[in-house]
This record gives sequence, structure tokens and C-alpha cells, in this order.
Amino acid sequence: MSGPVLLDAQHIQKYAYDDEGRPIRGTDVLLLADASLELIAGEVHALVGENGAGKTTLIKVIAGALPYEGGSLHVAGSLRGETTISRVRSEGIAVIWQEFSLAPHLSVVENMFLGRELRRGRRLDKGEMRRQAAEAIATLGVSIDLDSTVERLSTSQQQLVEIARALNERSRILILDEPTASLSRFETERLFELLRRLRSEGLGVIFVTHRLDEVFTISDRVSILKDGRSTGTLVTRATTKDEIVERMVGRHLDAVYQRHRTTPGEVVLETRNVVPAGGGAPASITVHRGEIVGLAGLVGAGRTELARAIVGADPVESGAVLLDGMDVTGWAMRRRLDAGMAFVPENRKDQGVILPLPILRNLAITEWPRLGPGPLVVPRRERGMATALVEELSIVARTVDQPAFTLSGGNQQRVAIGKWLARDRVVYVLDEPTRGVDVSARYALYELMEAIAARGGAVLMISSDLPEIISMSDRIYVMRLGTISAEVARVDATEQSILTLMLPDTTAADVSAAVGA
Amino acid sequence: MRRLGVSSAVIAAAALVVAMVPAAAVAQDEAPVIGLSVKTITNDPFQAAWVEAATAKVEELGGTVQLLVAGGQTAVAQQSSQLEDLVTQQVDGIIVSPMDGSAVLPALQKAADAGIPVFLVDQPIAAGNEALYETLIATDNVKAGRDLATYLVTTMNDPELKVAIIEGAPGSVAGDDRLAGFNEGLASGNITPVASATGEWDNAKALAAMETILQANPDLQAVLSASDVMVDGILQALAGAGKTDVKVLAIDGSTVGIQGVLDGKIMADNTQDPMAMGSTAAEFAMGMAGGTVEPGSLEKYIDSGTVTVTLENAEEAMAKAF
Amino acid sequence: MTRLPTDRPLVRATAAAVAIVVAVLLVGQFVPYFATTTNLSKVLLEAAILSVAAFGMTLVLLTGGIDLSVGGVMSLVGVVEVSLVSSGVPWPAAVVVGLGIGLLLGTVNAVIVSRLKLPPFIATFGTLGIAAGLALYIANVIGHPVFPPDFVSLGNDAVLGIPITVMLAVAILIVLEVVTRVTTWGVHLRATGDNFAVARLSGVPVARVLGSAYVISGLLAATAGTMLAARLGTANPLQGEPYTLLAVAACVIGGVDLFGGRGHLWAAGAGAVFLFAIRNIMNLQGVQPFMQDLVIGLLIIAAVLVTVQGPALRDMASDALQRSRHRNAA
Amino acid sequence: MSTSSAPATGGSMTSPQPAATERRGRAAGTWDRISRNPTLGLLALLLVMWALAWILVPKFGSVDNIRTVLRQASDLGVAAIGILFVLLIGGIDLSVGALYGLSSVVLVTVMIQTGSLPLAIAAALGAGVLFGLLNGVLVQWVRIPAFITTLGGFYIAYALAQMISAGSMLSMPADDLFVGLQTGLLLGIPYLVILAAIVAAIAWVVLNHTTFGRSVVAVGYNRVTAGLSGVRVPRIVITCFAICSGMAALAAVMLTSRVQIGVPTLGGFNATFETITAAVVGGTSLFGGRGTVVGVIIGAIIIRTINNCIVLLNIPSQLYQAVMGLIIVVALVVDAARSRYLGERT
Repeated sequence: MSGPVLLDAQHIQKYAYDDEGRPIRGTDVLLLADASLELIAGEVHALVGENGAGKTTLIKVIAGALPYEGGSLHVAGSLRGETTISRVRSEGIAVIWQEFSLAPHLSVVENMFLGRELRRGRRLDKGEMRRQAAEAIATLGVSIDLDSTVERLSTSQQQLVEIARALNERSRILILDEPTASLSRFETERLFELLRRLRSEGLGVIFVTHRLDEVFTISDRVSILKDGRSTGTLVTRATTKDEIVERMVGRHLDAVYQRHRTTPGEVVLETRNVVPAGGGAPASITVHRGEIVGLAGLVGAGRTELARAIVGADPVESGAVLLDGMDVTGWAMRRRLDAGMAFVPENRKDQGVILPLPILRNLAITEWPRLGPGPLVVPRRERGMATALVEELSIVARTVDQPAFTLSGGNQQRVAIGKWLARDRVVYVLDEPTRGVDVSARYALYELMEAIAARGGAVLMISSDLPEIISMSDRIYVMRLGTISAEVARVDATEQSILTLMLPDTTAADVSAAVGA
Repeated sequence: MRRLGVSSAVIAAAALVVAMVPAAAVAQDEAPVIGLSVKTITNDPFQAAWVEAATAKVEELGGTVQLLVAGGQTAVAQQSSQLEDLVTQQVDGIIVSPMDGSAVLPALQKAADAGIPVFLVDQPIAAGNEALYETLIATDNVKAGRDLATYLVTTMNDPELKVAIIEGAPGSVAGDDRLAGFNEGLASGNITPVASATGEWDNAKALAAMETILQANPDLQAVLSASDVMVDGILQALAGAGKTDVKVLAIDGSTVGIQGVLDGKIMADNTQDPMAMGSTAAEFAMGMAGGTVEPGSLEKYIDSGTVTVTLENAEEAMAKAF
Repeated sequence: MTRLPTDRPLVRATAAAVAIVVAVLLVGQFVPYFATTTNLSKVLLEAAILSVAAFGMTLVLLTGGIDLSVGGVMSLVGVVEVSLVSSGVPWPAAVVVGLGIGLLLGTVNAVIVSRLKLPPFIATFGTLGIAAGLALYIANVIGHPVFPPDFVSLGNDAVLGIPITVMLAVAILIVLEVVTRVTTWGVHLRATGDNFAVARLSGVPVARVLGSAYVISGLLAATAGTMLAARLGTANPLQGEPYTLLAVAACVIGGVDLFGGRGHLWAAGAGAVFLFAIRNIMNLQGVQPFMQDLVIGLLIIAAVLVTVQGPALRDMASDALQRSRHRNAA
Repeated sequence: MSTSSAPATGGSMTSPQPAATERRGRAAGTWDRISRNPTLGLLALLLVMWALAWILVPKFGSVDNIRTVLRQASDLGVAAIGILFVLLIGGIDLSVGALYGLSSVVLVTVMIQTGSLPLAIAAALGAGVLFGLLNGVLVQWVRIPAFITTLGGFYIAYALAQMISAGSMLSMPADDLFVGLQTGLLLGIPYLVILAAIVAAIAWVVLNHTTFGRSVVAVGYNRVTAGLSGVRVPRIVITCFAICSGMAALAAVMLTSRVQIGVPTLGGFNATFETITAAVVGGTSLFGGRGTVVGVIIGAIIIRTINNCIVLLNIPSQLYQAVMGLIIVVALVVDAARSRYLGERT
């Protein structure tokens, strides 16, 4: 693997920046202290590091979204100074950000050519754009309605549109920021296939991820960032998870989490043939006290819909939700929460925390009604409660007054969960609680769930991470195409069996085989 | 979705309106229909008064009235639009108090083309367009202002007189004319107002303006108000500042003004007898509709006269007050 | 709901046209004099003036902004033009100057909003005050002169039964529709209003696009102001003021999304026609002015209900149904 | 609990920390903190304005004049506090100006009918609150954008005022209490100003020290998260609109007490925009979440100070609007420059 060097970032320095991306006046805070990354044509280069390690910042610098203050950045051999995003795109660099850069009400075609529309003279060349778009989509081996507005596409479809755009722009460098975070195993596989092909066509791919196993599946080399500094670039074949993890966090962690088991109590949450708003097949599940129940399935299998129906975020079309034997189906969400439900949605930044609000408020929001005489909120009690939680969850923050957006992803997630811990809740519904969370934070969250179960709480955890769901759950429900395809006891659960149950083309035979009945 | 949306919106709303409109006011019956067009009858007793008088007279003479109100200071375009609507309905006569003496010209031209006689009340139209109307029944607002100011100057007879002016809304013809009149009258006594601010035909605004003026001029002796509709606010301000000795003079001749004179709160109120304007205009309009009055036979300008009402003549003025 | 890129303008236009014809005929049954050519052409003439202002407003709304200065610009332009004419300047020259002023104020808005990144609602309200105030001041200096007849006739006369102003408005509409459809600028306009950050990241010159909308809005407002001046034959310093909200109302009734990214110029035009048709009907029926306000108010809300909120309403209905069903069940 | 059950985690978390913390931290000196506090910035702006006026504007600097300015700012301030609630949840209310007229005529009509001032005031406030509830329901449940709902609402309220008053001014039956409201002084401070201050104080407590107030801000920043955290979003939104209109009604009562007559056209669109301007000049964001009671009050005082100076300086009335507009733009630019300078995220 010795293609030409497409990109060479050496000792990049980047200070804390303002709206314009300029260093905040008088700041001495380095987001990137000494970050280096070299990308060769025809390689997939993994970039790993804990949240807040500076991965995204580095990518933004490479993408030209941010200027850099120190070090050097050579693209195709020439040093890059001041630049603009559009210029960078013409350099053949395409970035697929975590939150997609598509305009919801524009069509697929318009989005694919946004900012670099094809023209014939002064006029848009709609025919040609359509043709190229269709072609690019086709090469991905999928079918997407080119005229559909993007808001109507699924997450993975939107991602594919972005990749198609990159291909169409003949990009030489493709940067993906945690592309698999919101993809199902199935879709991830398809994505990797694609990346392998692009690699063979001589593209350079930078692949940011939290999932180490993915590093080994897809990457040729892996660069590790820690607190804004490069802690090495390794040839993937020649290294191990442990080595990488060590360079990320500077200490050793067991690859798989071992949880101490507890014996479940009586049923506390039950759904009877619930059909969530928007349809799907009736789903019936039960969760016991002291039990962690996993809900596996591909994205779009209906897991989130079921979860939202359980907590009352959306109405159900039919069926009943029972909490402690009470039928709460007709209850508004607030009433269910008061009755002891807790919900941590999958989209942390948009639904889990309120970014501009202080940690204090984010943690206390569920407790305000109980923090003072009548309608009042006694600041002292609110602060005390929040401070205690920050302690308990070891949330990393200077003060409880700093806005949530100043926290790393993992810490934000702890806040999102923490607001439900001031009081013991009966049922915790967690949707992808560890997505985009770094290793150590992930473990802390596991311990949280255990602690909840240990004191008799019930946890329903949605996760696309099979090792995680298997190691954490007492029982696993697998969803496929909007139905509960199977219930698997932990003892029978293997990545293979669960995966089989998840995949759309599984037959009844496979199921019985997988469940081992 | 939106496509259907627009259409259905159009139809739905159209139906809604049709449903809510009163049984066609302008049925094609024999009784002559006189169209009335006025800026506003809201919060403006003067306009309300002549409209009322005209309506009464028309109905007394067996006609029906089609009243269209533009609805406020800024509705200049709306008034000419409404005049055209009256022409469209082929009314037998139009009595109008133009908000803008020039802006109505195209509309009045259409009326003339349609052979509909037009009678102007209170406000003139731009000079040189006498062909467009039968007669103008009005008082000269400049004169009204001048008379009032002159009365003040002569009675007070103090070369150092401290006078403030509360103007009408900027941009309104009547307001500008009365202001001009005030200044002319004061100039006749070599007096320049110590302050001049707009009350925008609005008591609250007049109040605020007056309060502030009193701050700058604690020794103020008199206030000239462009209209009775701002007098309440002005008096409140004076009372609030304990300056009840300040002389207040206003134009209109509304009950507010005249009663103020009787109560001694107002020194003088220049009345223009809008009711006379309204009924006279109505009489001519009905006459011409009935053929008893020859088109073109009327004086182009009929001055309905202004009276400066003081304690002496307040009693009889009260009878005519509106 | 709508798919902007691929909508079939003809289908939509015809649909709206049909709807309007139906409405006219329907109303004509109940309202005497409404369905007469003179009356309809008068309605169109008034709508034409508003629609030109509304086109500018639409472009701004597409970017997710709003331009409250429209009315002030209309007043000021008229006053400036009439003052120039009264001081001996030939009217075409005066008009050019007027349009220049519109362009200037539009640019001011553009700079404040796109460069200084201030909220358009309050920023354009500021320029509204400035324009309206200057109009009053100038008018107070020059009095109330009138325009020469040939200019006035342009604002009122019709050729082959179609008012000249209407032709002008339609011409402007066609140009804008074509330009927004065939140029990158059209896409960029919607992209900017749809998702500013994304548009920026995609290399759309957002600042310039944003600014362009306000500049054009200013120019169109000036055009509308000139048309209004020509119709009235003079320039009252207040005559433009109602048009800010009327323009917003026209857009809203035309289903333009106040949050940006979605909307159609022709629909705003239709909204304008609709608005003045209703007014005209109410005038013909002698509806009291405050009743007229009431109806306009209800209409604005109703229009949004049908055009924008239709689907949302259906969702709600079903939601409510679900909940009630469960309550009964429980 | 997690720490107790797993000290390992506690330890593990700390290692990357110092760096992390320091990275996100920012040296915040006292001056920095002061200059960074928008409310203090506003206060400074106001004082500078007053100082300048004191020097440049004849007769501005008298206690009595300041008192006048404050009295004139009192009703605007109350209305602005009301609209603050709506702006905080990311809404807007254009109907405020029309509610002035509506409440004014309702007040006087009921007064004439019943002769009872408390009843009349209750009716006026009730009318406002009712109207606000209507706005809120349309916005929250029927999902009509607030801008539209309240634009339509303006016309409707305006029309209702005309209908009730038959389009004419209604003279207020003499009532010592009501007259006293506008003339009365306590320790040299006008009752109206005291009333406004009390309202402000209550609003401040509600916004800063109650579940409701905290929820309002939460909803303003992110209603989805707030909802999923158990905040009753619909209730909050509707209440905010009700408060806004209720406050507008109270402002109308205050203003009516000053003119002592019921005016259907009291307020109007200018009042609406004046109110919004006061809020925005007071540092309120039109995008929700950001805004303070104190700031809004200062905004109102600033506006009235400008009005006051315009009259004191005998500036031609035609130029009022122009000056106002200019000041708004300047104020915005200054604020923008300030936050740019401080590198605040907007």
C-alpha cells in the first residue's frame, strides 16, 4: 500500500474558536495541540479517539470548515492556507458529517448538486444533473427517488445521497464522521462494501469511528487522537484492540463488559399487541423488575417507534401499554413519567439535552415540580440535587452552570440519563444510550444500568451494538420489519443468532434454529 | 397538496364571504342611492357628524345611502378604490371627503365619465379640477386655525405669550392646514410657538406630547390643539402637572370641545358645523338625482362658515355641537 | 407537502386559475356589479400593484426572512418621484431615481441582515421607520403636487381591456418565475431558507443570496410604489404603509412558508388578487370597515389552515381519535 | 450510585479530564463577566443615553422629567414584559397593539354598565387573557404559525373594539380611584410606575424561580427535549400567549387611566411594534430562550427616553418615525458588534 500521498496534516494546532472559526480573543485553549494525519491513495484510514479528543475538529480543519493556527496541511502536495469550503470541495475532498448536510425540502438531485450546480450557459442543466444523479445512486446499488424531498428519506438513504454526491464530484478524499453511528449492522455492511470498492478505485478514505471492531473490519491504518494530540498511527493488521484503546485512554480496559447478574422480580412493564402510530405489527413484550431487556433490530425495524409508544411520546394505533398492571395507554406522556417511567431518546443533541441550558437546568428539568413549595423552585435545592448527580455520574464539568453544549458527547449523554436518576423510576426506556459515546463513558453507562436493575428498576435498552446488547441484557427481543421476530434468553444469544433474527430475509427455519427451540 | 390548498382556500373563503355579506345593500330599486366616502368615522366625531347628518337627510328625502369608510390615516389608496366601487355600482350621487385632494382625482374622473355628480365635503381637491365636482361645501381649515390663533393672540395681548401646538397626524391635509393656520395667526402677533409636536389625532399620544412639552416649558400659557379629539389627553396632562391655568384652544366644535368651553376648561373652540355640511351636500345630491337641481348650477365653493365659540356663544353652539 | 424542484407550474397555475374563475362566477351570482369587466379589471389593477410588492416579499420569505420596510419604501419612492416631477424633471427620469432609492434601501436591509446578521424582522422594521419618516418629511416640504397625465394614464388605462399595470406585473412574474427556476440562484435562495448551515457548508454563497433577496425586494417595492403613485396620480406620504402587511397577507394566503424554503411567486400573486377581490366584494356589499378587518383577519388564518396546515390538521384529528378511543377503552 | 458500585469508573474518568476541562474552560475575569452580562450592558447604555441627554437636551435633566419618562414607560414596559413570555418560547404576538383598544373599550363599557371599577378592570383583563388563550390554542393545537395567528388576531381584536364602541370614543365615568391611578404619587413615584415595578418583580420571580418560568425557557430553547423530559409544552405555550395578552390588557388599563376615556383605536400596529422593539432593544432574542425582565424594562425606558428627547428638541414631527427607525438599527448594530467582540455564539 504505497500510493501517492493525498493529504498530509502535520502538527496541526487549533485554538478554541468563535462563530467565524477564528480563535476567541485571548484564549489559550487548544482544541488541537499537535494533531497529525497522513492519507495515502487507496487506503481506508481510521481515526479514533474519545469524545472531545479533537477528531471532529481535525476533520473540520481538513475540510476547510475551520482555519488552523499551527502546523502544516498539504493537500496533493501543495500547502493549504486560507480557503473556503467550496474551494476544498473542488480540491476533491468530500466530508460526510454526522449530522447530514442536506436541505430537507430540496430534492435529492438539488441536494446532490447544491453549491456546484451544472449549467448550460447561464441556465441550470437539469437534464444532465438528473442523469448524473441517477448514475451515482445506481453505482451505490440502491434505488432512491431522485425527486423526493430529502426529509422523506431514511437516515441511511440520506447518507447514501451524500456519498453519491461525493462520488459524483469525483472526490479523491472521502471523509466519514462516524458514518455507522446511525446505521444498522446490515446497512453498515453495505457501506463497508462500498468503501472497499472506492479504496480499490484509488480513493483515500478517512473513517472516524467509536467502534473498534469496525476499525479492524475496514481500515488499513488507524490514527489515534487523545486530548488534541496524535498518539500514533498504526498499521491495523499489526495492532490489537487493547493497543488502540490504551493509546486512546492511556489505560487498559477489558474488551467486553462483564456484568453481575441479578434475579428479576415481577412484571412491571407490559405491552399488549401495541401498534405504534404509523403502523407496524402488534408488539407484545414484558419487562420485569431488576431486569435489563434488550431490544435489537435494524434501524427502521420499529424499535424507536415502540419505545416512544411505551412512554407516550406518540399515540398508539391499537393495543395497550401496562405499567405495574395499570393500563396507561390513554395517559399523556407527563402522566406516565410521573407514574415512574423514564425515557432517554436516541438523538441526544436534539432530544436528550437542551444544549444552551446549564447542566444544572438540564438535570433538574424533571424534578422542578418537586423542588420547592408550590410552583416555586428553590435554587439551593435544585443546585444541591444537580451537584450530587454530577458527582454520582462523574460528569466532567467545571461548574454545573456551564451550558450543556460545552460538554463532550459522553458527558451530555450522562446528563440526558442523569435527569431521570434524581428519583428512582420504575421503568427506564433507553434508546441507543451509548451511541457516539467513548469507551470509558460507555462503561460508566453500563454500570448505571446495572445499578438501576440492582435496586429493582427495569431497563428496556435499544441498541444496534450486538456485543453490547448481548453482554448487557437478561433477555433480548429482536424486531424485524416492525414486528417482534423473537425473544431470546441471554444464554442462547450470540451475535450470529441475533443478527439472523434481525435480517429481513430470515426464514422461520432460521428463527427456530437461532432461538434453539 | 399546496396546489389543491390554494384553490380550495379561494373557493372556501369566497363562499364564506358570500355567506356573510348582508342582503345586497344596493338593490336596483327606484329609490336613488347616494354613495358616501369618508376616511373614518371611528374616533373622529367630526367625520362621523357630517356622515350622520347626510345619511339622515338622504333617508328623509326617500333615498338610500351606500357608506364606504376607508378606515384610517393611511388608507389613501383604499379610498380611491372605494370611490371606484361606488362608480361601479352606478350610484346616483357621491358625497366624499377626500383624504388626499390629489389621490382621488383619477377616481373622480371615472365618476365624471360615468356621469355621476360628486359633492365634496370638508376637504377640497387639487385646484384646476373644478370640472370633476358639482360643489365643495367646506370650511377653510387654514382660516379656522388662523382665526383661533388670532383670537388667542388678541385676547391675551401678550407679546411674550408662551404657546404650544399639538398637531394632527403628520401627512394629513386637514392637520397640516390647521397647523399652517395656527402659525399664521400667531405670526400676526409676532409670536412663535415654544413647542410644536404631533398628537396624531390620538388622546394617548397627545397626552404624552403635552406632558413632555410641559417639562420643557413649565411657564406655558396656552395650547392650540388641531382637533377636539386630542383635547381630553391635553387636559389630562395639564391636570396631571397641576397647570390648570393654561389656556386650551381647539378646532372642531364637537360636544367635547363645546362642553369644555362651558365648563371653562377650554378657552375657545373653533366650530365648523359638519352637520350643516353633511345635510346640505345630501340635499343637493338628492335634488340632482331627482332632477330638481340642475347639474352645474351650484356654486363651486360653499363656505359653511366657522365660528369661534367662547363662553358668550357656547350655549347656542352646544345645540349644533356633535 | 410540495416538491419545489419538480412541481409542474402549469398544472398548479391552471388549477389556481380554474379555482379563481369558479370563485368569480360563484360570487357574481350573489354580488351585483362584481362580475363586470370594468370591476374585475379594477380588482386586477389593484392586485397587480400589491402582487409586485408581494413577489419581493416572497423571495425574502423563501430565505426565511421578512421585509417589513416594503410599505415605507413604496411611500418614499412615490413622494420622491412626485417631488422631482414637480420640480421639472421628466417623469421617466424621476422613476429611475425612485427605483434607485428602492435599490438603495434594499441594499441597506441586505447589509444589515446578511452581513451584520441581525434579525430581519426588527432590522427591516427599523428601515421601515426611516423610509416612512423621510416620506413624511419630504411631502411636508413639497406639499401635494400631481403627476403629468400621461404618467397617470399608465397607472390607470387598459389596453385591450387589460390594465397596463397588470401587464407589467405579469411580465415581472414571468421573469422572476423563469429566473428562479432555471438559475442556480433560485435553488440557492430556497436552500438558504431551508437550511442555512447546510447551504453554507455546500458552498452556497449564503450572504450574497440572502442579500440579493432584500435588494430585489427593495427594487420591487419601489416598482410597486411607482405603480401606486401612477394609479393615484400623486404621492401621499402614507399611501404605501398598508402594503407591508397586505404583502405578507398575500404571501400567506398564497401558501408561502414563513419559515423559509417553500413557496411560489405565482401563488403570492394569486393571494394578492384574492385579497383585493374580497375587499371589492365587501365594498360592493357596503360591509362596514371593521367587519372588513374581521374578515381579512379570519381569511389569513383560514388560508393558512387550508394551504399549510391541512396535513397537520389531519394528523391531529387522527391523534385525537386515537386518544379518545383509548379513553373509552380504558 | 455508579461511583459507589464502580470506583474504577470514577478513576477512569478523571484521567483525560484536566485537559478536557481546561480546554472547555475560559478565563473569566470580573470585567469580562460584567461586560459579558447583557443586562448590565443595557443599563450602561441607558445611563450613557441619560447622561448625554442631560448635557445636550435642555430641560431633560429634571427629576420631574425623568418621572414623566418613567410614567410614560410604565404601560409600554408592562406590555413588553408580556410579549417577553411569548418571545421566550420562540413565538411572536402581533395582536398586542389591537388589544390596547379592545381592553380599553371593554373597561369603559363595563364601567358605564355596572359602575364598578374592579369589575370593569377584571373584564378588561379577562378579555385580554381570553384572547390570548385563543391565540395560544390556534398556535399550539391547530399549529398555525404564531405570526399568522396573531396577525389575523390583530384585525379581529381591532374589529371587536370598533363593534363594542360603535366606533366612537367612550368617556370614562369619573372614579376617584381610577383618576388617582394616573395622578397619584408614592414617595414621589407615580402609582403607574410602582404598578409596573410590581408587575416586573412578579414576572421576574415567575421566570427565574418557578417551575413554569424554567419550563418556558426550556421550551424556548428546545421544545422536543422539554416535552420528552415531562414539561407540558402545550400548557406552557398557551399560558405564555395568555400572559402576553393579559399584560397587554393591563397596559391598556394603565393607558386608559391616563387619558380617562375608552379609545377603540388605542395602540394599533405601532404599539405592537413598539412593544416588540422594547423587548428586542432589551436584549430579547426573537428565536426563543434568551431574554430578561430587567432588560425588557430598560428597553421600554430607552424608547420612551428617545420619544421624550424628540419632543424636547422640537424635532419636526414628520421625522419621529425616521429617528425611531434609525435608533433601532443603531441599537441592533451596537449589540451585534458587542456580541461579536465578546465572541458570543449567536
